Amino acid sequence: MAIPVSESEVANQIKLTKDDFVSDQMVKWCPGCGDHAILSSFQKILPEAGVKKENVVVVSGIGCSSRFPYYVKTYGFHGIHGRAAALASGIKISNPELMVWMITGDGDSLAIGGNHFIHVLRRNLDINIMLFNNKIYGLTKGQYSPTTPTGHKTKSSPQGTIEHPFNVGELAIGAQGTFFARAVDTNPKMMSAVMLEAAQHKGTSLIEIMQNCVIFNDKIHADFTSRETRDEYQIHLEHGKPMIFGKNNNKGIVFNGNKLEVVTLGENGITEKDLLVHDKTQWEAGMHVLLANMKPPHYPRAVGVIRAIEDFTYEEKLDQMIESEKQHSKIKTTDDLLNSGKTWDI
Amino acid sequence: MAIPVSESEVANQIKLTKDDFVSDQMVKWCPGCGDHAILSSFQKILPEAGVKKENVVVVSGIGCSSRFPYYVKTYGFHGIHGRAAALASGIKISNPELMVWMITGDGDSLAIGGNHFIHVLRRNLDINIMLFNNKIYGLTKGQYSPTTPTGHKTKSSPQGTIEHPFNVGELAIGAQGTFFARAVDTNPKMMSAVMLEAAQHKGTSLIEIMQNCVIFNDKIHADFTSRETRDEYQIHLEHGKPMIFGKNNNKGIVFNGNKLEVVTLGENGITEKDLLVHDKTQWEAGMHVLLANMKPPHYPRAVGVIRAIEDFTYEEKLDQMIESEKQHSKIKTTDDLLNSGKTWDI
Amino acid sequence: MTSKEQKVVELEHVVVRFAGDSGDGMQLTGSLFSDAAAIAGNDFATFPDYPAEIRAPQGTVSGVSGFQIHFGQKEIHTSGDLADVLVAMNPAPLKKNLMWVKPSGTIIVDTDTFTEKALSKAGYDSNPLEDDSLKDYNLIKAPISTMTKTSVEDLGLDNKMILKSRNMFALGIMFFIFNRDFASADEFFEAKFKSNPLVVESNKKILRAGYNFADSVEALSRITYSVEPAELAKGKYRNITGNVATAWGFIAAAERSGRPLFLGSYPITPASEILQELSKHKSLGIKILQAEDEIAGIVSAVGASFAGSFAITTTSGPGLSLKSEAIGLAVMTELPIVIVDVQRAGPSTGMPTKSEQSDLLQALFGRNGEAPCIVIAASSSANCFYYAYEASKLAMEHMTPVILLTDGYLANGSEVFKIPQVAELAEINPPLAKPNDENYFPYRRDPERLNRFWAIPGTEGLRHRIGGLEKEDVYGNVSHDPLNHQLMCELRAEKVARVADYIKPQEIIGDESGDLLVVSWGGTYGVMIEAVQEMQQAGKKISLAHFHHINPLPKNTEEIFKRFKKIIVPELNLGQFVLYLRMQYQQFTFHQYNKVQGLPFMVQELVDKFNQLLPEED
Amino acid sequence: MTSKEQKVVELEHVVVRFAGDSGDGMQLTGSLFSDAAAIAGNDFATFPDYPAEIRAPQGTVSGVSGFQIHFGQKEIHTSGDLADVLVAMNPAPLKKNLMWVKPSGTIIVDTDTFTEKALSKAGYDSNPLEDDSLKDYNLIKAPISTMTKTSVEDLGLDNKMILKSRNMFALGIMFFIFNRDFASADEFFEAKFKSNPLVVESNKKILRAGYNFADSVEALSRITYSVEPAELAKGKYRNITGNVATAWGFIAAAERSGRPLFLGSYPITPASEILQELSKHKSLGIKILQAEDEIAGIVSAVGASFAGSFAITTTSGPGLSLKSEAIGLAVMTELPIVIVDVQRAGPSTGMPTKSEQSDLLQALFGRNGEAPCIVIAASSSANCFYYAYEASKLAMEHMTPVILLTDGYLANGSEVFKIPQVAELAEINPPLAKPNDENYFPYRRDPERLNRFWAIPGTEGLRHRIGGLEKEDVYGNVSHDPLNHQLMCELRAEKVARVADYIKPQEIIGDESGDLLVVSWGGTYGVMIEAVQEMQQAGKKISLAHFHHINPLPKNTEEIFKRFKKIIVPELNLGQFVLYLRMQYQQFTFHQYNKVQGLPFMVQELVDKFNQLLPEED
Ligand SMILES: Cc1ncc(C[n+]2csc(CCOP(=O)(O)OP(=O)(O)O)c2C)c(N)n1
Ligand SMILES: Cc1ncc(C[n+]2csc(CCOP(=O)(O)OP(=O)(O)O)c2C)c(N)n1
Ligand code: SF4
Ligand code: SF4
Ligand SMILES: [Mg+2]
Ligand SMILES: [Mg+2]
Repeated sequence: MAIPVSESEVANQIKLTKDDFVSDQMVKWCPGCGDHAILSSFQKILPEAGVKKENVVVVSGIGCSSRFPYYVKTYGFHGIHGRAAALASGIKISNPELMVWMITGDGDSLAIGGNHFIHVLRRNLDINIMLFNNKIYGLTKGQYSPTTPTGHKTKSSPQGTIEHPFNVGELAIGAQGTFFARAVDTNPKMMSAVMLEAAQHKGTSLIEIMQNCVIFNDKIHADFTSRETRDEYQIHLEHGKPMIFGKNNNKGIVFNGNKLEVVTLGENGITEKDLLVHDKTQWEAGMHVLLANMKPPHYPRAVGVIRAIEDFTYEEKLDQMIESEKQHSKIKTTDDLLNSGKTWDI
Repeated sequence: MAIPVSESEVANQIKLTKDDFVSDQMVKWCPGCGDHAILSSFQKILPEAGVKKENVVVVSGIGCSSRFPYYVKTYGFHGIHGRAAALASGIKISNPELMVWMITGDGDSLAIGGNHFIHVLRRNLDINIMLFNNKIYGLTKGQYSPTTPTGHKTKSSPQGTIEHPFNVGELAIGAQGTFFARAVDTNPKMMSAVMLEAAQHKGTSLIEIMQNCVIFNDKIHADFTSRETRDEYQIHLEHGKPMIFGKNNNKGIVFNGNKLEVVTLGENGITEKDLLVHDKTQWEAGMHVLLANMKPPHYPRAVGVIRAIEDFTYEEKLDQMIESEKQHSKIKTTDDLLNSGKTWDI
Repeated sequence: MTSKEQKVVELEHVVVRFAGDSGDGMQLTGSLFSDAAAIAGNDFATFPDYPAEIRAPQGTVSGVSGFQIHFGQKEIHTSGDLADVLVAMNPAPLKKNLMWVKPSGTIIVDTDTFTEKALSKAGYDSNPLEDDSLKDYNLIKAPISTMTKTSVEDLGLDNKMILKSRNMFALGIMFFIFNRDFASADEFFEAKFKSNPLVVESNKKILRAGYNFADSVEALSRITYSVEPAELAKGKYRNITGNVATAWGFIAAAERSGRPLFLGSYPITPASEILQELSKHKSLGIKILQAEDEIAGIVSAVGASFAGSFAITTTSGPGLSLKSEAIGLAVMTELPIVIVDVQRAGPSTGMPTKSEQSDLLQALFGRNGEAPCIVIAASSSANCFYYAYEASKLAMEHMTPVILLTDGYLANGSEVFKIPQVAELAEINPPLAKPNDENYFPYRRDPERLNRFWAIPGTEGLRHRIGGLEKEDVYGNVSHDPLNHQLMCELRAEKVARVADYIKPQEIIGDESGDLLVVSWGGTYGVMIEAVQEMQQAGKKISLAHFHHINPLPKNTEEIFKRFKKIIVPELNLGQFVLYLRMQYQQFTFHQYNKVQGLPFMVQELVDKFNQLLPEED
Repeated sequence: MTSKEQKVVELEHVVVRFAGDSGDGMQLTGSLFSDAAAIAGNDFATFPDYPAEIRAPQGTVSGVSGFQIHFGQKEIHTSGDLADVLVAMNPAPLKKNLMWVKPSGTIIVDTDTFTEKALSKAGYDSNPLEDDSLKDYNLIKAPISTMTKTSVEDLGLDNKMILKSRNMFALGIMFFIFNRDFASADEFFEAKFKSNPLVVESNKKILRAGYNFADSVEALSRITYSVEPAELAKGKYRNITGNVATAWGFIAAAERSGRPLFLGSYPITPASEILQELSKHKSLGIKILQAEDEIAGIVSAVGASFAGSFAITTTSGPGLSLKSEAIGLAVMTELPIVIVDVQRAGPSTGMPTKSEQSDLLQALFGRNGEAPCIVIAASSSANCFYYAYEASKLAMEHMTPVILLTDGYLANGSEVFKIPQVAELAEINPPLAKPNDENYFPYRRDPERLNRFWAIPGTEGLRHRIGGLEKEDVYGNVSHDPLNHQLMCELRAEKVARVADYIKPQEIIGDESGDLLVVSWGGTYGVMIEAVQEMQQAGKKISLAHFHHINPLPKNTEEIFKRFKKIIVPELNLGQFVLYLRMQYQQFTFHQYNKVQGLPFMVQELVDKFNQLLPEED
């Protein structure tokens, strides 16, 4: 989302602070819920997003995560379950000047909202989506979601689920997504960085935020986010940099012609040069899918911006088409239209 | 779909012919519509599918394509628009003995039905899906669909569409699809082969059939199906075989470490050994996505079975769970249930 | 134009039906005939009768495509009941349409097509041209195919192409019978085949050949008919279908309100043309999202409305079902949107190409919770323009969703439309909140209309948040307070009820009191008025109250009902408006007359039914 | 059990409310108190009052969690209006619940929690224990936290853990006041903390400490209360919530009908527990698809029904909206499914945790086309079992969708339930088609009920095709024939209307005639009967007709209405059943009384309202 603002406006923006984006509503998430940290990171980056405060719109569906708009002092719309993407699309198309953020959950966007989710990505509207993936339906108190791991026991799967979960990144890229990033609710710095990059991206930006639901799915991401695991099981992908990770920064990712592999620098003669260098701009999606799908125990999980490619957006094409029609069509007003074609007088 | 039938039943089956699957309803597609050939291929393979005729169910949504069930003499259900996958899921879960075929269109399954489509693939129910992709809404007389190429003019896009189309295979694989094949309505032999393989696959089999709508989108697939183009722009992928194509069988596909490339055998020292060998069973989806996405003018389009991997199905896990609960739970009847837990007498 | 002396009979109004295979070009023939009627100054209405299938097998009854036109020197309200003249290009159209021809009406057939094979495909056991089955009709046997070929032999065109113009030969016959001028058809040929003068010539020749043929046939040449110009108000006119009129009404409303038009829609028969029509006019700044489904269609409209567009969504019955939940969201967020339901025959997929009035109760009540909506209905193809405009005005000025009901008949039918000037349409003043207004609160209301104010993202000083949870009065924060909930439910209901103060009183056609009041709504207006006027002319004390405003009902409704001895409510459903009236006005006895056949009422059946309720004559 | 001589007062029925922070374990406390009531042979009903948020900030009014129990020696129909005793664990619960305490009722508070910080968080300006604001109540100030700690000092547990058992201290106080036995609570501790004997001991000790404390407090120890066993029929009993009862009703119906149970559902408050309950009982062969959305939920059920399962789908208002289109498909394909709508406060997302009766009109009319459905409503938590069963029977025997309405009160509330024997429930005989039946046609009907027959895929000789397009009578092929469409619309309507021949006549509670008839439906039964019986005892000529069958209405409805001078229809909505009655029975005047506050009616407000309609006493 790159919305040009005049210099004086930019100057104005600089004066904005987090407080300008804190609403007067009491935050009602459970104590310890990951949502709090996400909200705080978001409120912090807004002053830096290069946009007037009245030009920000925050939209959501229904879920714990979807209460988010109430807490951000911008224009906000708390929609109905699953329909945030459609709501956001209508807003963005109506007024492309607005910077639209869509807040959603794994239930809201991958269960009931799955169709709108894949279509907004395909249309590449310039909307920034933050999908809080806690792998559970929080608001309805703990049923499994489309991202819940197979076999997991929840309120609605007392004997464990029997479904294959979606990989959010893979689904999004399969739906023609141009931007996919992953962040963790416990790392505010990286969240902020990723949010800002999403804001800058022209087209639909999807951030999967691995969010902890302390009440109904506590520690579901612990295999790569806990103090014990995070160093060994998180890799921060940075564009143009080799894929290195590990407590001692001595592990790396290579591609063996068929699949990805974790290697140790120094072992078997492996050096940094053998490692994959991250290219978030590659059009062909294959590598991004492989990277997005990595997970413990065989791989680290990738965080950061995994994919960011340039492509036209729906609203810009539409506006261009309208402009060109305005120039070329003889019909400039409703009266022209009413009187166009075959008419006769009496 | 491998449904075991006893030997005497198999013997019975052998006696079935296409005519056993032709219903008494007049076929009402436009003359020249690709649907006719698909119907005929389907009616021909059913006697070979290894299943009793009363165990076949054909389900659809709404669209020209979705009228299909009326013409096949089996149990059939012509549903509502977009919901074929949900209908099929209910049928298959209820009775896994049934061989369920779902017939759908690019509108039915990728527009309104997109959510059910990605979820049935994710759940890997043993359903065989034939998606007739004519890149248009036929029944409603010619509006663009989610597979219509960008810029294409249709009734609802008089100035050309401004959307990025889905790649069916990529979307399906992104949604955890275990089987993806492509066939062309003008090649009955290959259609039949692919249908039979889909029938055998355990899990959701998706066949994208490139179907011509003579009325509203004629020749939309001509870039790789016409007499002039088909040899140079179709590659039939066969498991375990090198990827060779072309009128003179002298072209091939290689992977250059980054993306696929078309090469000519004999040029630059390229021999058959350099070519990719098709492995439909590879778990990691990257290569299958690349193959499914190939298209003219830079590549040929792949037809045949592109992906076919083994994984558990929803209905088999559910039945196992029920069996195990039946064995372990003390609650065997409703009376047991009513009297379970805390009760008292008066 | 007439080539020799002959009798010209003046007719008040005539119904003509053209019928052929899907490929026979009947829609074009009909429309050229309409153009000629327009030039002749007639009033008219038309209705196309497409087959349910895109291209059903040629030569079969299910593949027949028809076009009916009703034109006259009197005011025309419907496309007509039974046809005075049927043109049947093959056996199947004859088979299918015979029941729609008036007793002793004229039937023109292409005898060349009555081959044994064609007859059997059409389901005939014996040739109707040869057995006695058509003896009561004025049957004109014309070897149309042969003569078409002969007429352009000299041009050296290929046979297949020539035969495609058979319809122009038939049109020529009709031009002769009704004394029509070639000019408008010639103009069409010249424009359409600009690049191919030979085809222009061939069409002109064939048209004239038909004309001359008719002149030479005894049964035709002795009498022709004239239908004089209708007494229409001075002005500029055009022909318009209901769907186009609907689309244009919204365009006008957007212009008048100063709000950009947004459409979120998913195609569905018979509503798709509204989407298609609007998508042609991007030069007027219209923004469209052809959505992935009906839900995205309406929800994107709600989003667009929040963002300050005048937003609409268009659909038919099954789509309205899917939009139910989101209509509730618009009710709760009190945002203006218009939902168009072009009704078709249900339930479920039903008979999608047939028309019906059976979505009324769904429009009124099909939402969870207490979710009142304004519901209005258009009553003619042309007035779809005005009711689309009215729906837009009510939605924006009262800040609430409006459901506009039309139907397949109105949508596909066409009528003569007097072109209005946009500046003369009623003003539309959306209640926009002012930048930095310190008194702005999301749910503060106008004391009269009870609408809240529209604060559009991007406006300085009005940042606020809304949504589907219950709102605190004035402030709009989420509230679970019991008394607040009751208050808000009542306010939303009252806001809609007060719309009654802003709409025209119910009109009554005929005397203000009498023996029988016909109460109807929506697309049946034309046939109601024809039936009622016929009976009024016969001296019956019958009047018509045809409703456009359904929720709320006009304030004088009860007053009107009181003044009649009996009330009958005819509807193309099993009785929905009548149920609604019963709940509103328990004091009256409402008779009902219902038809659910995917067919319109016929004037005669209404007259018969109404007569049963009138006092016996003595 | 009492430790010294004291006065024991006998009470007919008592309402107790436990209230604390979300984390205070009030639901558990309440349920242990219920168990004790059960053991004591009382009838009772309970209602949990969860906060709208999962864990709203501790100490705030919006985070308060409550549990109310109404128990007695008379028949208990509701969880009670105002509480005789309130237990408030902190200031916020006191603040929130004071309005629900009877004038001069007893309030027990943990004084240790009334710190300045806690008071201000709860929104108190001054300490209510110290100012005079509670002077009209019987206020018991108990330092519960301190005493809880003291009571188990010797066990060496950590403080935080001990404080989690404060609720058991409070329970002990209540056990003393109502002379309850420790046995059921002890049993619970032993089962629950099997692996941790120390915790068992600590809980037991704390419970007894509370008991002993009460015994030592002057204000309490002089009088305790006894609520004698209710006169319940002999039998085995259990406590059951409405959602569990609903789930079990379907399980019973599946067993009795011989059709396997299939549920396709998407979670939604307050319906999710039905899904959760059914998913526990796979040992009974239940198949479940937790679907991706409500549409997939119902459509998979339609598919399962086609495949021969007894298929259901469960939801709340917004979900019912989404299911509208697919209900139409079930109507057209004439397949049995049951749709459960556990109503909550709308419109839109509304107040999801609050209850209401505002989906009735949607259930009746919320579908495109003429799409009649059977609609029935349960009226108590326990009878959800029987109405789920009845819905199943009607769906399967009449081959048509049935909508079952319950609501948040019934769903979450619990009641004493007399356990039936499945073999004694009415038979369910689904009309299965026989293999190779040559007379089978998909739309051939039973001449009495008009149901078609259920031919299940896999059955030899019955291959057939159905769908959402209009069906040809008998043969079931797609048909666009006008008269066939009318016939089929009428047959579908008639089939539903004839259900009236198969349901029980409407019951009337009280005299068969009188001054005032109260007409109610659904979840308000308990409070209606309490109000009406109270007035009957006061000699008023008032009776109650509480409806469970809504479409069709019982055949004797009109007959009953005739016999009363006035009729009033109280509902928790703006008046939906009353509109429906007006359309059905225009001859009667229906008064209405409506409340939409997300709260139940109170007995007293009903009595007051009803009295207004009764003749003045002289
Ligand atoms: C139409 C509709 N269906 C179902 C619901 C119930 N519902 C509300 S939120 C939710 C799931 C929330 O899950 P998620 O999106 O992952 O959000 P979380 O609470 O986990 O942040 C469900 C099923 C609803 N409100 N509306
Ligand atoms: C709820 C609903 N929305 C819309 C429609 C209208 N409709 C019927 S088929 C169709 C699209 C068909 O396209 P596709 O699935 O590609 O099938 P095709 O006709 O091309 O074979 C649409 C929009 C409908 N019948 N029901
Ligand atoms: S339930 Fe889970 S997701 Fe919801 S607010 Fe609580 S911790 Fe967060
Ligand atoms: S409209 Fe197109 S897809 Fe439909 S039947 Fe005709 S040719 Fe086939
Ligand atoms: Mg979640
Ligand atoms: Mg298509």
